[in-house]
Amino acid sequence: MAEIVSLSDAVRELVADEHVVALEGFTHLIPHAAAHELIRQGRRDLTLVRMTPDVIYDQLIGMGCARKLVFSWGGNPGVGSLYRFRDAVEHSWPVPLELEEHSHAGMAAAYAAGAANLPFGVLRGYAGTDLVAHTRVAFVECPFTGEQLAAVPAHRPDVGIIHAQQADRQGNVQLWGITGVQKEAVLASRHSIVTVEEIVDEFERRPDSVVLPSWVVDAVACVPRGAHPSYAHGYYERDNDFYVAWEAISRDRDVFTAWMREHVLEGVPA
Amino acid sequence: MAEIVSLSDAVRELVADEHVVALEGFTHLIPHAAAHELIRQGRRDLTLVRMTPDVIYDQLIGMGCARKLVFSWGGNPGVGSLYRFRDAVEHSWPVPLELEEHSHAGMAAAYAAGAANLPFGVLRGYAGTDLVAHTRVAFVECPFTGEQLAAVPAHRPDVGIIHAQQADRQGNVQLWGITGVQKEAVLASRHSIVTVEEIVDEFERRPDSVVLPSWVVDAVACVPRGAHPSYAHGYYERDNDFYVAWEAISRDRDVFTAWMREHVLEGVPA
Amino acid sequence: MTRAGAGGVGSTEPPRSAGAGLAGAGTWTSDEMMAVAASRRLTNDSVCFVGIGLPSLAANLARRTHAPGCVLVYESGTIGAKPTSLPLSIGDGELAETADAVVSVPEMFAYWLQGGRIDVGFLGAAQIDRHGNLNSTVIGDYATPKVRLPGGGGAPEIATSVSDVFVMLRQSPRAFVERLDFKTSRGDRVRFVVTDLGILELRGGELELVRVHPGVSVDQAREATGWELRVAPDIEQTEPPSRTELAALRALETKGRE
Amino acid sequence: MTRAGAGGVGSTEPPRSAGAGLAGAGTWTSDEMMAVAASRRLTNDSVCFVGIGLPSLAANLARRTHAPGCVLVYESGTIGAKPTSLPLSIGDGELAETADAVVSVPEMFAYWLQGGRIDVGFLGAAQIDRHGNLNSTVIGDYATPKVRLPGGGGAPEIATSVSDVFVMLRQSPRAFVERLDFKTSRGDRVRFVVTDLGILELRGGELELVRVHPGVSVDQAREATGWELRVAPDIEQTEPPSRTELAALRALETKGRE
Repeated sequence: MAEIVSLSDAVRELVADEHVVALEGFTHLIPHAAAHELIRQGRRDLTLVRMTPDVIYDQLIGMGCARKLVFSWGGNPGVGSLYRFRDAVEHSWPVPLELEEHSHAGMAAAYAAGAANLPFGVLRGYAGTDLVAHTRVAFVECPFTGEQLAAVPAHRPDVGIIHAQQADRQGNVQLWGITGVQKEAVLASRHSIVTVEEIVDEFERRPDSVVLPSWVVDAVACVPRGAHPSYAHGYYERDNDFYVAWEAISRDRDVFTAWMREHVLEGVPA
Repeated sequence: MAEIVSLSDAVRELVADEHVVALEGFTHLIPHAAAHELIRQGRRDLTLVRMTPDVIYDQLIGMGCARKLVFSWGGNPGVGSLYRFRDAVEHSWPVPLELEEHSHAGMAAAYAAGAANLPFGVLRGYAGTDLVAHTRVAFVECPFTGEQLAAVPAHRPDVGIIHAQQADRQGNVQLWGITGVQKEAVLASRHSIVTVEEIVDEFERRPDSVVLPSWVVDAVACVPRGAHPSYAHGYYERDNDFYVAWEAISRDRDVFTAWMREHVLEGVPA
Repeated sequence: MTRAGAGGVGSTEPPRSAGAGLAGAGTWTSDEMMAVAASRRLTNDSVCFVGIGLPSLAANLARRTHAPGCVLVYESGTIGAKPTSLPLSIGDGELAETADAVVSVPEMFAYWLQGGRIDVGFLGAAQIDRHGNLNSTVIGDYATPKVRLPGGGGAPEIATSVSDVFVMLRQSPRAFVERLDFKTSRGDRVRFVVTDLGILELRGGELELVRVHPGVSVDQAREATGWELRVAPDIEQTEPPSRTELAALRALETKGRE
Repeated sequence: MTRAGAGGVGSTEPPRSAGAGLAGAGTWTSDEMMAVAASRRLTNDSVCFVGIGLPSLAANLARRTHAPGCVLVYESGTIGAKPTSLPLSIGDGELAETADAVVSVPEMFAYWLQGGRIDVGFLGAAQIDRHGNLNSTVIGDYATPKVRLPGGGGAPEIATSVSDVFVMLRQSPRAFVERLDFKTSRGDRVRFVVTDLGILELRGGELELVRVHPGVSVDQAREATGWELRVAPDIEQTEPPSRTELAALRALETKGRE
């Protein structure tokens, strides 16, 4: 059963150095507040898993939290580069960053396999690309047709972290709008933390919503605007100006460091 | 794009003798009216696929439409045996019935693989059971862990047939309540027929509903009460008395034949 | 749909001796004793994969008595169903209406059952052997069966994916056999078997009689078993159904029949 | 997120010569010419996998002009989205609100993309070779890159799952290269490449210049290509954007910027 706790307690209790951590949210409901808490608590040597390591992972990587990144697309969507990600890969700053790079389809299959407690996911992919030589992928033969298909190792993070619109007082969680890979990220992980916009007495169920029952979640923390600068469908819009502004902040090590100090390290913990 | 047609036209155009046909609906929205149309049009040598070949397949089998059954549980739920199914297996009446028998998990994985255009589905199952010797299952090795997992050949029916609550005038389909394996059955099939309770101008979207866009459906036919004696959530309840009464009808070849003549063959086509 | 009820206890077997087997206790039926005995093994934390018939009765009884937090998952896709009456099938509308969420059947089997999220799974069968292996597929030869049974349904993977398998099955030499005609599911995770005569537990890989229900003798249980039945040295009598249990049970049954 | 716009044309490349490349035509930008040229290839029956930036502009333009039935699918899971303004990201709320249905990302890639249900997929890149293979991963060596690009995202499987790949990419010797630094996706299903200079089609396994945009010479296109560019014998000039196309395009762009 999920406990309703503070975000700092949840992170303190569940996330340790060297953990494999997946913070998911596909362009929507990105758990920025939780990432900031990881930074404030100074986690190190994390393996960070995420399909789209955008601004949220640029911050974690730039602050030296990560040893390895497992991902499929690392850019500032609609804007351009992630300079902290690039600096880590191109110049090992602040620390070297090992990459395990997949396609979106491969990442999605790996999460689905993890959620299904299978050791690998199968897809028709990767073949004929240079990714094959640089990532964890293997080919398996269909025992019925002989076709070769790609196999990716299942994602089984130590901790899965997502942001949702609502939890109820029992710790059941509901998210809606674009629900991405969040259900799989939680179900594939050994432990999970869900930050939510609000805690309500009872859900109004929505079309195409995802409900995660309390008994598959470890910790729920109420963090209004916890997805900012991304958006929470029905609560607030994407802060597009921030994404554009991030370009200049991220480009320079010192500007980045100063910005993080002011806005995250010395920010008020949730 | 789905065409909105009569059920008899849909069946005439899309279902041929010797086809592999899946009629799905897991205890709910079972496409009985469509099965009756298959019987009236005298289809023969079908390979019938269905997780739970309950009363609907008892009728098809007893009327000699099927050459083979691919299934995982063949009973009259909450009541007892399917006597026509048993008679076909035990005494080849009216024709012999070949079986390809799976577990529910295997059938579900086979449909999901079909929907995903993969040649096989993977699950941790079958091992240590006598099913292995009597069905189409193989074992594949995880290239990362060495674990042996079961592989089932994907279901790729010629025609998938389901019943849903609603279509709109463009042929988009919505079903809700227990949605079972219907999305997969339609997406795994080369062609699909959907019977619906009603055609509406615009959907009201429901929580946990499934929408099949018009461009993945071939034919939509409006057949109110098309799931009877099963139920259509929000429209009518399960006719439990019918399931109980079926026991006596199904038990005897002559009683069955007479019942089918009166209620199906001479029934009014939809 | 292979749990006791549909695949085994409830329906494919005719009701043998409801009440009569209790030798005059007379105030409850053997079905009720079985449901009560099974329900007691569920805890407030249990997440149960439930079939129709006795398992559903047992799990719903637990929710109404000592284990209100017990989570019911039906293989039709309903997670956290809270039916007010006994469902007629595992796909009843009320299960969907009262559930926390309804998921597709492929998701149910992949993410929830195989995902290892279910504590308890109930199974029934036509035959059981001393190791807890079950047959719900055929009596006789597979290709030329004497009786074609419904088949495994969810059983093969329930038996290997949940932590604890609870079997509910009326005890008779025809059902408790030396050798299965077909192995539909493995017995490794069977924790106990509730019968109309008592309770067996899997100890050291073999089923052992650990309880007899009120009014039942150990010899009766031995005679109803097709192999030489091990009897626990510390065998006890099952606590009879309490007034509370019977009242809750009958309220459920009555509502289900209405 | 790897389509032109995010991974290639729109953002990681600085806007090079919007309008200026048109040598005085001056009434539309080269981005607009690209969007118009791509939109014309979409039909009323097309089901398109759409990325942000120019592909989204092209697909939405088609829906507002000659192909109102064109179905937009975004990899974020929105099927049949009908945005009124240009989305800021592939996951904008309006896509979900106007979609026929929203599915999970794993379902999108398994059932819809790999399922073979998508006709047209747009891709961008940093580099393309004469066979239509694309690089959106690195410039330089993979382990010690000169420039680390965002990576493949959806591209590797889009390139092999849709019927027709439409590439949108500004033409320059830096982008149109003899040899890719990294092959992110295969070119087999590339149908054509829309650039700021013209249109190339894959014919007999090699890209061939089949159109030049108004005001562009074949030599300009040759000079902007890092290999010896094949030119179709029947090369024509692209029809300039019509008044209707430009009006629809600008209405979209304006709304997107509001």
